Formats: sequence, structure tokens, C-alpha cells
Amino acid sequence: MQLSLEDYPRYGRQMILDGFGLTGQLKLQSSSVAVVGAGGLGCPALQYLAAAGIGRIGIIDHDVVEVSNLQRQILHDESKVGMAKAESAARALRRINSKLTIDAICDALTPENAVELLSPYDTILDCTDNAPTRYLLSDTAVFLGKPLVSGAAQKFEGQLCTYNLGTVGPCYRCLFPTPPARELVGTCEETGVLGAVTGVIGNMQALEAIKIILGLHDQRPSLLLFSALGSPPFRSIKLRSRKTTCPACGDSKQKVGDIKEIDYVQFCGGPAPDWEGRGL
Amino acid sequence: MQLSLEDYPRYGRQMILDGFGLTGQLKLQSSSVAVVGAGGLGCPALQYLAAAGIGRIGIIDHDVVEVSNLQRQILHDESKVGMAKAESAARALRRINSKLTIDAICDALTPENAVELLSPYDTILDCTDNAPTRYLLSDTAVFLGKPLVSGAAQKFEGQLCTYNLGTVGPCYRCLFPTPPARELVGTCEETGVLGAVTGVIGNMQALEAIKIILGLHDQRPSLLLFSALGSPPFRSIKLRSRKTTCPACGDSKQKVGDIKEIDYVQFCGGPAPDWEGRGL
Amino acid sequence: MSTGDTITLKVEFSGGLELLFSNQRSHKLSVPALVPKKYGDASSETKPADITFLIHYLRDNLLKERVELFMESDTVRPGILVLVNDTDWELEGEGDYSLKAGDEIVFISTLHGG
Amino acid sequence: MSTGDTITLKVEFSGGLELLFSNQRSHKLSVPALVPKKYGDASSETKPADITFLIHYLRDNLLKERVELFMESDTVRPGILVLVNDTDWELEGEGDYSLKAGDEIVFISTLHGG
Ligand SMILES: [Zn+2]
Ligand SMILES: [Zn+2]
Repeated sequence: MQLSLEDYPRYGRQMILDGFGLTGQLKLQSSSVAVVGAGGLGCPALQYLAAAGIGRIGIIDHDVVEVSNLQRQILHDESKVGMAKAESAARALRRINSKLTIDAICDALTPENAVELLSPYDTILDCTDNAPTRYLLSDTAVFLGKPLVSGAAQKFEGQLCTYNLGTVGPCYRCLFPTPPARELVGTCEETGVLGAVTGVIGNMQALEAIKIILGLHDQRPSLLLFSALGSPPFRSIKLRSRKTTCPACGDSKQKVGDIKEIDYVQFCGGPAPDWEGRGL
Repeated sequence: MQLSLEDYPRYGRQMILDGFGLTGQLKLQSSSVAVVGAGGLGCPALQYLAAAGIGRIGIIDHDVVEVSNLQRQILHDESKVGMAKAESAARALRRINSKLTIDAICDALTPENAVELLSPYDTILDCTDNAPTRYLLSDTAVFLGKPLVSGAAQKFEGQLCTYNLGTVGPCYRCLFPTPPARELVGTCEETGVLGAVTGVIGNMQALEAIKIILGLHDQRPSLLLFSALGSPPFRSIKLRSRKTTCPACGDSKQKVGDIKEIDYVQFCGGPAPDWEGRGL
Repeated sequence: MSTGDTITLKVEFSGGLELLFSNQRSHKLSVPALVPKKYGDASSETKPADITFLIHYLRDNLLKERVELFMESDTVRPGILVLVNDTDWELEGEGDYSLKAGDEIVFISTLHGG
Repeated sequence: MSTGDTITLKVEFSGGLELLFSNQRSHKLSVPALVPKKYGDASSETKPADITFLIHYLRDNLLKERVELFMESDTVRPGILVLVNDTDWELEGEGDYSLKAGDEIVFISTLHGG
């Protein structure tokens, strides 16, 4: 594999970094990343993955752009309202970097299609907005043996954690065997979120993926907590390693069973309550 | 001042946050922010300022888009190579949010024009890439009595600090009365920078500005250090207050003299060496 | 800090858990340095206050509603992660970790938004 | 930690300053707990090791080149910010701050890139 001549000036500013170089650029060029969710987290993550020259990027999202997204989902714009988010994001990325392969996948990720949709990619970014999909993504990443860079943001707060990384990295179930109570969980729709908070976390997700691909990640299990109004705003938490008793990634591999047969929505307490329907 | 009816769904996700509300959205709408530099830091900062609904945004940059910028300056794209960066960024912001007033100012910031160019704005973002302009911006912010949200990024590292904030906030000269030695300072051109690092810092600059405008900033002097490969990646530093002996913001106001008469380039050790011209 | 028989701690809730505690994220509190081995049974032997004690103490003194969203069979609900001075409590002995003056204990729930 | 007469510290350089110190950001080092009041003069009175001592010690033991880029008239060059355990040294007594075992002292230069 080679770097084409016109890519030297394009990527020069990062290729001169220690530990990067031509080798690093070729690693990015030959890597593939799936971004699940082209919303508040996915947009900034996708931007920096594309700008850095990740050779193949899959965008998985079945939603369409709404005007209420524009406050934070910065790859979409007023002219894209009504368009599929995956398509809108793909167009924005092609404008930034026309040489990349961008797969716009306008399907919902489900237990039936997750393994198939994600297997072509080396690294997976969880930029979704609900608990069932987060457990589904974790189980799928474990099944496929791929790292999962997971971001989340709500109100003024954000969390970032890379799951299933290397030999000791825990999965989402190692940390959170049970989903949080539905009553304490809101979607961004219900509780709101500041755009710059999703921006910081999504951006950090792209950075984590790039570090993993370049071999610059220290692979120590850690969780980054962000609080936009906190002082200090960031805290890094040292996490447990993979748990041998974990039903997903533990020694009795895949005790959770076949992904296709798991009812993730039920596991997470049933469908999200329809607050608007209830007049709230 | 009112919020137009179609802006309620648009900004709803942030208006429902604690401490935000309609009042907060109106504060953003009636505020004005100048972003000096539409490069690696300016692009992400501008994106989140525009998406959040800052009423007036000034973009000051005299450079044109080059292909080597695209690795991190995510408001520009391949079709914009050769266009003025301020203009390119302004077009991108108008696509995101057509109701804002965007001033594209394609001039270099100089001691002669700094006060005039910046006086129409409430808050100033330093997204520049060189020491002389950083001192010039600090002195101008002190002269105008406006907060200066300063970001910097190089290699795998970033720094974020808000200067001249409130009554006790220090200025850039309070902290760094003397510029660093030229030999230790590189531009991104010379030393390189990872795009996601400029992204995180630029994004945090937008967040700082939004917090200041909303009155959610705790106003305690602090410096955020970011190291993409560090563990932990972020450190928050508690800083000194404004120094009464500071030649810029101290008790003997403006001992540095008239901004128009300061030779900032000389103060910072003369023009940047032309490494390429020297065959490096 | 410790004043002989009490220990002063910082306790934080985040990721939505603060909703159960008067919507207040950060709490400063003092707990006894020695507590009964069996929670609430003053006649039982004593032990240094540990996180298991703290969880019960928070339930009885700070929790405002819905105990089942915070506790389950004498420990935290499994969806809650406990941090001791920025370290996962699993690396610190979990409930058996003995509290020290100045410790910062954080209870978080995962966020799901994006 | 302290072993009676030495103090173990973590010293970090960033923002470009690491270039003067073998391009290594993080250093662990031990310094004497008591040092001469007048640097290098073993016959002078002693004082607890402070940051002023540390600056000289780093110059003589770790600095690889260009002393004038690190020091100026017995302290750091004014373009350098010194941090003591994540606090600006101006809030900690500057050069007179007495080093304690486990302290983390950071020397940074401002970055200018964007
Ligand atoms: Zn697991
Ligand atoms: Zn000052």
C-alpha cells in the first residue's frame, strides 16, 4: 500500500508527529471505522475521522434530520432537514475528503443485522442515544472481537469509555451488568443537552479511535467523566479489567446467548415512555 | 427582544436545561462573539457557537484555505482551497444557521486595527497560531474590558485559558510576562498537530464563551491542560488572580503603552524563522 | 478531616442519580469512624466504616425517594458504578473498602444520550 | 516517598520545555530534604529544599542544553509557568515553596499553535 503523492501535503501536519509518520498515515488509510449514530456525538466524531484520512467509514443511522437536531448535530444543516442522517453526514464527509470510502447505511441497528453490518469494520464507535442499542453494540463488539469507543452526553455531562480493548479491556456489561432504572434515564429529547458537550465527547471518540489504530493507545481501562459546569470539568477514572464472570465477555463465552435472540428493549425496561403522548 | 416561533423547536434541546431557558436563549441571540483565526481551533469553535444561536459572529482571518489545512480545519473543504478562510467559514456557518449575522473579516489583526475590529463584540476567542497576535489580543481585550477565551494546540497537546474575565481574572501577560523562547516555539506548520486535538480545544472555547454569556461560568481563574496521549488526558490548574503589577492589566493601567505603538513581533523575538527558505 | 470518631467525606452523584438526592450532585458529610458490623444493630460488634455502611447510611439519611433505584440486596443496584478517589471500587475491595478522612466517593449511572 | 533525608518528586515539562530535557516529559527524582541556603555552598546554613533549589538542581542534573531558555537571574525564565500539584506556584509561595514527598511540579511554556 502506498500514499498517493497529493496526500503528503494534505496529511503533512500529522505525519510529522512523533509516532505517526508515513506508517501511521498508511494505517489510517487502510483502516475502517463504523460510527453508529450520526447525531450529536457522531457528527464531530465523523468529521475528525474523515479529516484524518480513515480509509473507510461506515455511518449507521435510520433517523432523518430534524430542525431540533441542528443545535448540536453540526454535519447537518438547514437544507438537510428531512434527509436521512446517514446520507446527510456522508455528503458532508465527501466534501471534506473525496478519496474516502463512505458507506451510508440508513438502517436501524438490530439484534438481527448488527453482526453483519459491523463485521466489515475494524473499530466501532457507539454514538447512539439509547440503552438497548448500547448493550447490543457491546455484545456485538465482544462477539466480533473489536474495540468499541463509547460516548454519551446528556444535559451538561458526558462520559467516554473504550470497551473490549486489547486482552484485558472490560465490556459494557462488565461495568454495568444491569441497565440504569428507566426513571433515571432520559433521552436528549427529554432532558436536553448542550451541543458543545456532545461535541467534546464525539471529538474525543474520534481521537480514541485514531490512537487505537495508530497503536498509541495505552490500553488501560479508563472512563472519562466530563461536566461542562464542573470544576475540574474532566475526571479520569481507573477501571476494572475484563470480568471472568461477565455473561458477555467472561470465561464462559457468550453466556448471554445468541445476540439475535436477546430482547434488548425488554432487558432495558421496555420501550421508552412516550412522554409527549402522556401530555408532558 | 423575542425568540421567533420557529426557534423554539430549533433550540428546545438546550432551552430545557437547568439555568438556560428562554432567558438563556435570548442572551445568546443578543450576544456577539469575535473569533480570531478560522483554522484548527476556530473551525470547531465557530460551529458550536453558530449551532447554539449566538446572534452575531465575527470571523477574522486573512489566510486562504490550503490543502494542508483540511486535516483539521473542518469548516473548509476541498472545494474551498484558495478561498479566504473567513469567507469559507462564514459560508459554512450560514448553511448551519441562516438567521445569524456573520461578519467575514479577511484582514490580518494588527496593532493598528485590533481595537476597532474587536470593539463591536462582547467576547473574543483567540484561535490564532502565533505569539505576537496572542499578546496583541490580550492587550486589546484588557483595553476593551472584554473576556478573551484563549486556546492553543500543538502536536498532541492543548491549552485553554480564559483571560481578563470578571474583576479578578488575569490577562495573558499576568501569566506570561515574557514570550517563550523562539527556539521552543513552533507553529503547527513546523511541529505538526493532530486534528482532533485542535478540535477538543476549539470546542471547549465555544463552551467557555457560551458559559460566560449565560452567566454559568464560575469565573475562577484556571488553565486546562490537555495531552492526547497522557493519562489522565486533562488537568485543571488553579491560577493566580490579576496581578496588580501587570504592565497591561495592573494598577498602573496600560503601562505597556498605546497598543498601536507596540511592536509585538519584535517583543516575541522577531519574525518566525523561514525554515523552508533555509532548506529545512 | 477526621475528628477522632467521625470521618468527613465528599460524596457525589452523577449520570442521573443526583435526581434521587435532592438533585444535588455534591455532598459533604461526616460518618462515625466505627460502626456496628450489622447495620443499625448497636449491640453487634463494630468495624471501621466501609462503603457497605455508607450505602446504607446514604439510603437512610440523604436519599429522598425510590430506594429500589439506588439499592438492591444490601448493595447498590448493579447498574450503578461506585468510584473511590477516581478508582473503580472493584479495584479497592468494593463494599469492604474502609473509608478514610477526605475520601471522595462517587456514584454514577451511565448516560445514554447522544 | 521520603526516606528520611531525601524527597521523591515527580517533575514534568510541557509546552515545548521538554525539548530541553531529553525530550522526556515526565521525570521521577529524589532531592535532599535539607539543602544549603546558598545553592552549591555546602558550608552555608541549611533550609528545607524548595522550588528555588529544585530549579538549580534541574539545571545541573537534568537540563541537556541552553540554560538561558530555562533560567534567568536565579529563577525560571519569565515565560515559564510553574505548577505545584496543579496549582500556580504564585499561590504557593513561588520559589520559597518547601517541597514535600510526592509533590508533582510541572514546568510549562505556552503553546502558540492553532
Ligand atoms: Zn464483559
Ligand atoms: Zn495582566
